[in-house]
Amino acid sequence: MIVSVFYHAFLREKLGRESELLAVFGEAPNAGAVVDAFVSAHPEFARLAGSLNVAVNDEIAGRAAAVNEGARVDLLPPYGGG
Amino acid sequence: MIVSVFYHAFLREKLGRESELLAVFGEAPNAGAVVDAFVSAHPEFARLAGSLNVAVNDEIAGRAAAVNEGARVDLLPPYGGG
Amino acid sequence: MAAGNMSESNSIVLTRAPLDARALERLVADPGAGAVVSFVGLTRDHHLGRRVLGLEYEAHEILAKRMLEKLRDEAIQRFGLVRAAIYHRLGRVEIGEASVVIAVSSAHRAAAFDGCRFLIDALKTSVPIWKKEFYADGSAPDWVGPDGNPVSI
Amino acid sequence: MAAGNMSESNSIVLTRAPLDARALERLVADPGAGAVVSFVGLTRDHHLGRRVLGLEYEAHEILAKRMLEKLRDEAIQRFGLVRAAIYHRLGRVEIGEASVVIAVSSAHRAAAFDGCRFLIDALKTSVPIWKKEFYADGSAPDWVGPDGNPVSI
Repeated sequence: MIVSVFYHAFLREKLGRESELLAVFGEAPNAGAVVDAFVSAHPEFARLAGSLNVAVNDEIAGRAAAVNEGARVDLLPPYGGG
Repeated sequence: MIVSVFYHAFLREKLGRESELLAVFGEAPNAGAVVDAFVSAHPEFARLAGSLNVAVNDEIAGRAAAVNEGARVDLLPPYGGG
Repeated sequence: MAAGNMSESNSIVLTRAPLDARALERLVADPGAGAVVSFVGLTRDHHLGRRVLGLEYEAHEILAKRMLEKLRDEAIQRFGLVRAAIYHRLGRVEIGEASVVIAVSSAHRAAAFDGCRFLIDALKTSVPIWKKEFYADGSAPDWVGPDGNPVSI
Repeated sequence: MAAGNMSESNSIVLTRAPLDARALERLVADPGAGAVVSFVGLTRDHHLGRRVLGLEYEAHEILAKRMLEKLRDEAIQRFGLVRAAIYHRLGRVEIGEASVVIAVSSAHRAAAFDGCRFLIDALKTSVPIWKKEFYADGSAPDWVGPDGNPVSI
């Protein structure tokens, strides 16, 4: 299954891109599987993966949240507002 | 010994005066003795006496603080600022 | 921090003019301060079930100003504030107007919240300012104590 | 209290324009509110020993606005606030300018202090806004996390 993954702030700058398409495997892919696919594609972010928040179709989602074909997934690095 | 006693807010209104001279007895009169003299002169304030703050010569003073002849003593009813 | 540098005469004010919260926030701003917390006390249209028409504040002005300066210095020391300012109205105050404004600044936000709260709590219990409330029901005005109840004999 | 009546669209704003704390305080004022507490976060001229020249904020705007609305509603319910408003800057922010302003009103002061503090704490940990700091020493700018430390791989 293919999902559109969007990067923000620190992630966008380090990766040099705003988004990309990632292939996610498994029978019922969830947000955690998208993070795993991201780390497979960019192993240098393995340590940061645990502190990423994930939004699926513009809603904050836990790692167990379902992700459907064609979903928009945002990977959100640690926040710095305030 | 004679001291000038000044009344504020609730006290001033109830007494209908801003100040008066009160005679205070004892060898080493203190702020507590001024409150006692006030209650003797105005027994209707006996219940409120414990919640009055006292200032002697424009400084907040405990009941044990010395009061000298001619001192200015302010009797301060419960505060309502804020 | 710059504890104790706040003896500026304009940081503690008792005034009959309307209060400007923004002016206080500007007064406490500082390049080293990342947080400003302010408290505005507004006169309310009801109290203990009665409709309030307006209020009057009076103070032992010399003593109140000195106590507020002492509290400001204590708050700066105790919480490590950069600056603190306190303005309180005197005389007639209309409903919905600010009776008191307190603004404090600090490097980080926890100190600013704690310092501001300390100051309004301490102002209510230990500064000789008095409040008289006038009611819509025609009953006699009350002097209101720190617990919110009328002062009585 | 009037919990839940604050879906006014102007109470949560992400903007590239300078923030006006006083406007927020007016926005949350209400005849039933006796207390307004506001928090202003100001950009500081140094961080972890380095001189900071300026900052840039960015956000996942749709999500950030929705999270802030959710936090505002939660704070109103949980603390019994009358109103709450949150404005946050985006884009370039100069040193000494406000990056965030939060104002809340309530009948009594304890709720206003608690509610305002809850909102700034929650904003820092759970709203997708990011801060990039530019330094005077020529080192690369850092994205700063909720703990104040640079985000790194």
